[in-house]
Amino acid sequence: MKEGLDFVLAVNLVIWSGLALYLFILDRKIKRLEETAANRRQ
Amino acid sequence: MYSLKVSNLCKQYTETYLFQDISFELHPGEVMAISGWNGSGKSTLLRVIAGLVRPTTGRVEMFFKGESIAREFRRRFVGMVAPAFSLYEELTALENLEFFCKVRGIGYDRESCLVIMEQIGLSESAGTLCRNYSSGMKQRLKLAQALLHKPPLLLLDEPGCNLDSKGMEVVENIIADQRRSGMSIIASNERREVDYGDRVINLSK
Amino acid sequence: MIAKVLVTVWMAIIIVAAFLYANAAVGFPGETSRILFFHVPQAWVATLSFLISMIGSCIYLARRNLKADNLALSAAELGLLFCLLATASGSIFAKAAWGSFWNWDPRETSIVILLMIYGAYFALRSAVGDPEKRRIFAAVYSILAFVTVPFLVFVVPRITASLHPEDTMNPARPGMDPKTLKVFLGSLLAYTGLFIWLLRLRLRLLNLEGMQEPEFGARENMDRVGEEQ
Amino acid sequence: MKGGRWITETGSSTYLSEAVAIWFRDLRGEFRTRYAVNAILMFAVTTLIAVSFSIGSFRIGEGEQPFLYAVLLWIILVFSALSGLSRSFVKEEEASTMDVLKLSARPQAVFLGKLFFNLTLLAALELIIVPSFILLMDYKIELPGLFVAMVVSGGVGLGGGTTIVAAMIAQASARGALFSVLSFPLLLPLMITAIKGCEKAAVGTNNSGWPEVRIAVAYSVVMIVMSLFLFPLIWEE
Repeated sequence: MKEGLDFVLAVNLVIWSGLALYLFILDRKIKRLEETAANRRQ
Repeated sequence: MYSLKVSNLCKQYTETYLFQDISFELHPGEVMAISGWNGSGKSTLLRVIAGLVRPTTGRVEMFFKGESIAREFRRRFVGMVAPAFSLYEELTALENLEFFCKVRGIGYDRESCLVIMEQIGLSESAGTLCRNYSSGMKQRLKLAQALLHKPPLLLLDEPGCNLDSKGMEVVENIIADQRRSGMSIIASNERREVDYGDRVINLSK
Repeated sequence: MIAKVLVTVWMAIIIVAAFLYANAAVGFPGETSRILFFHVPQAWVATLSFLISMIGSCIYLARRNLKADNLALSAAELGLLFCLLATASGSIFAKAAWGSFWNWDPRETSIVILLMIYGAYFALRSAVGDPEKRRIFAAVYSILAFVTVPFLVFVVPRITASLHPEDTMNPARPGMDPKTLKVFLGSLLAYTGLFIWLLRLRLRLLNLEGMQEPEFGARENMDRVGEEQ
Repeated sequence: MKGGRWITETGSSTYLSEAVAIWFRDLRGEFRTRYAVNAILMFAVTTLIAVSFSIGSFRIGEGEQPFLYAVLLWIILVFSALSGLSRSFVKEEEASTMDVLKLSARPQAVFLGKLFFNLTLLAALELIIVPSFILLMDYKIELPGLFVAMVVSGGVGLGGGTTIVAAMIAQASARGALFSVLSFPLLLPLMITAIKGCEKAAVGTNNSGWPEVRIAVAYSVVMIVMSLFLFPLIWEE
């Protein structure tokens, strides 16, 4: 394995896990909003 | 033979209803008046009936011998005058009428156009550019444009605006003529124009 | 939920495999060929969203269904995002492999045109005040833009020869390393999964916005007389 | 007339005759106000003078002339067209004559009428700009037939691709800038083809069948047919 490649790999993984975490949080937030909207309708 | 059927018309802008649940039927010989305060939706209602604005809900149907008229032919069914309309300023009055005859597909006939010009009292200035017309003359020409194809349904939005007393007589004659065989709807706040109607819809709540 | 976790894990596996499992292709400076696993799927998603946006537009025009317009809009937004990502990653590779960030290679030209179309699409949406007209115009424009794409395919490659690697990097042709091919296909899958995830998030958000403005919803009994299509 | 079946009868009136009525009305109005012609021609002439003045016919080497001159010519043509082709629709909106037109004309007839008018404007533009460009820049053309066919088919494509966009932007805000922004991506394939075709005409490359002209014609046909389908959607309501 060439030098430096593991560094790029680590950076990529960190970016992806950050992004995925953000998406999961966003998902939760939207779900909560949807619930309040559904409650308001009833 | 002709009829107009409006059912459950609603128009909504953002949160507020402009008008709600308007339903009526109209038959030849009938004149209907629509009154209401400024902003109550008189003009919009006429535009919806003419097919210029899509209603939020509800439908507008036009019938000829019991058959619904396709959208393509509505342009022959409806003649409309409104303050927001304009005719082509860089054409003369007669050229304007010629254009609308041709574009409506009813064939241009100079004689009958001159007869209409006579009827609205503009025969001396038929060759003048519309740019040089006064606002009252423009209003008369708009009336002529709406009558060109002898529409079964005449929609008049404030027909008397900018008109002098002679012009009001012209409007009166037009409505009387239309009553003989066609339908008309007048939207106005002028006592005198509203009184032309056999029925009145009041849009102000 | 399971699908989302799967996408997360799968993407991580692909990232690791892209650097550790696959071999660097011959004929490229250093390890630059590994861009394949990220750049090409990004471009693929950009194209896919263009297609989805056009389909959403067609459905909207036929049915006047608000959800279809939401689909067209959110696909266009994601398309723009992935277009920018693909342009950026491609540019970095171009600098390393061909010596300059931008070369007006045919695919670079096409992606610029795609970017311009997306830009125009959003400019149009923001310029039309009436919400219903906005949706109709945007849908019409999106269809018109889509119609011009085949002409681009015809026309653009003729101007300049492509710098893009064809044989060793095109999975449709023989000559691709089997390991590379596996990771590449996996990456396409991962990116498509990510795209669907993002798309659904955006759609749900647009739905929520629509609930606050009830006039967007009630359109079932429109006047349809004489609108034979 | 009243009382007959005339309402649902087409009679002798066709889309074409109605479109021609709209075309002639626009021409008549244009002759009296020079609303669009001024914008387009002044833009084109100014650009042509600027190009000719700053480049002249000697700056560009003999070998590069065919390609670079084709590029310059089409940049002048496309951007002049973009400066004025939206006028016919914008004017209807500005003078608030659009509603009456919507009430009295069929949408396809309106589209065709406006298309004919735009094509007339483009013909005038090309008739003035192309010969002056050739004279000013000393543009040597080996295959005049191909060159003329390319200019004509390119012009038709310009009109076919932009007329429906003009109808859209007339009903939007920020009209002037928006027209170019929306039209340019749609016109790019046509422009690239036209440049290539004119370059070949200047060099004298023997290419049987004129593929560039064919592409431009196909482009025009596709855009016009699509517009005829889509135009009623943006015109009504």
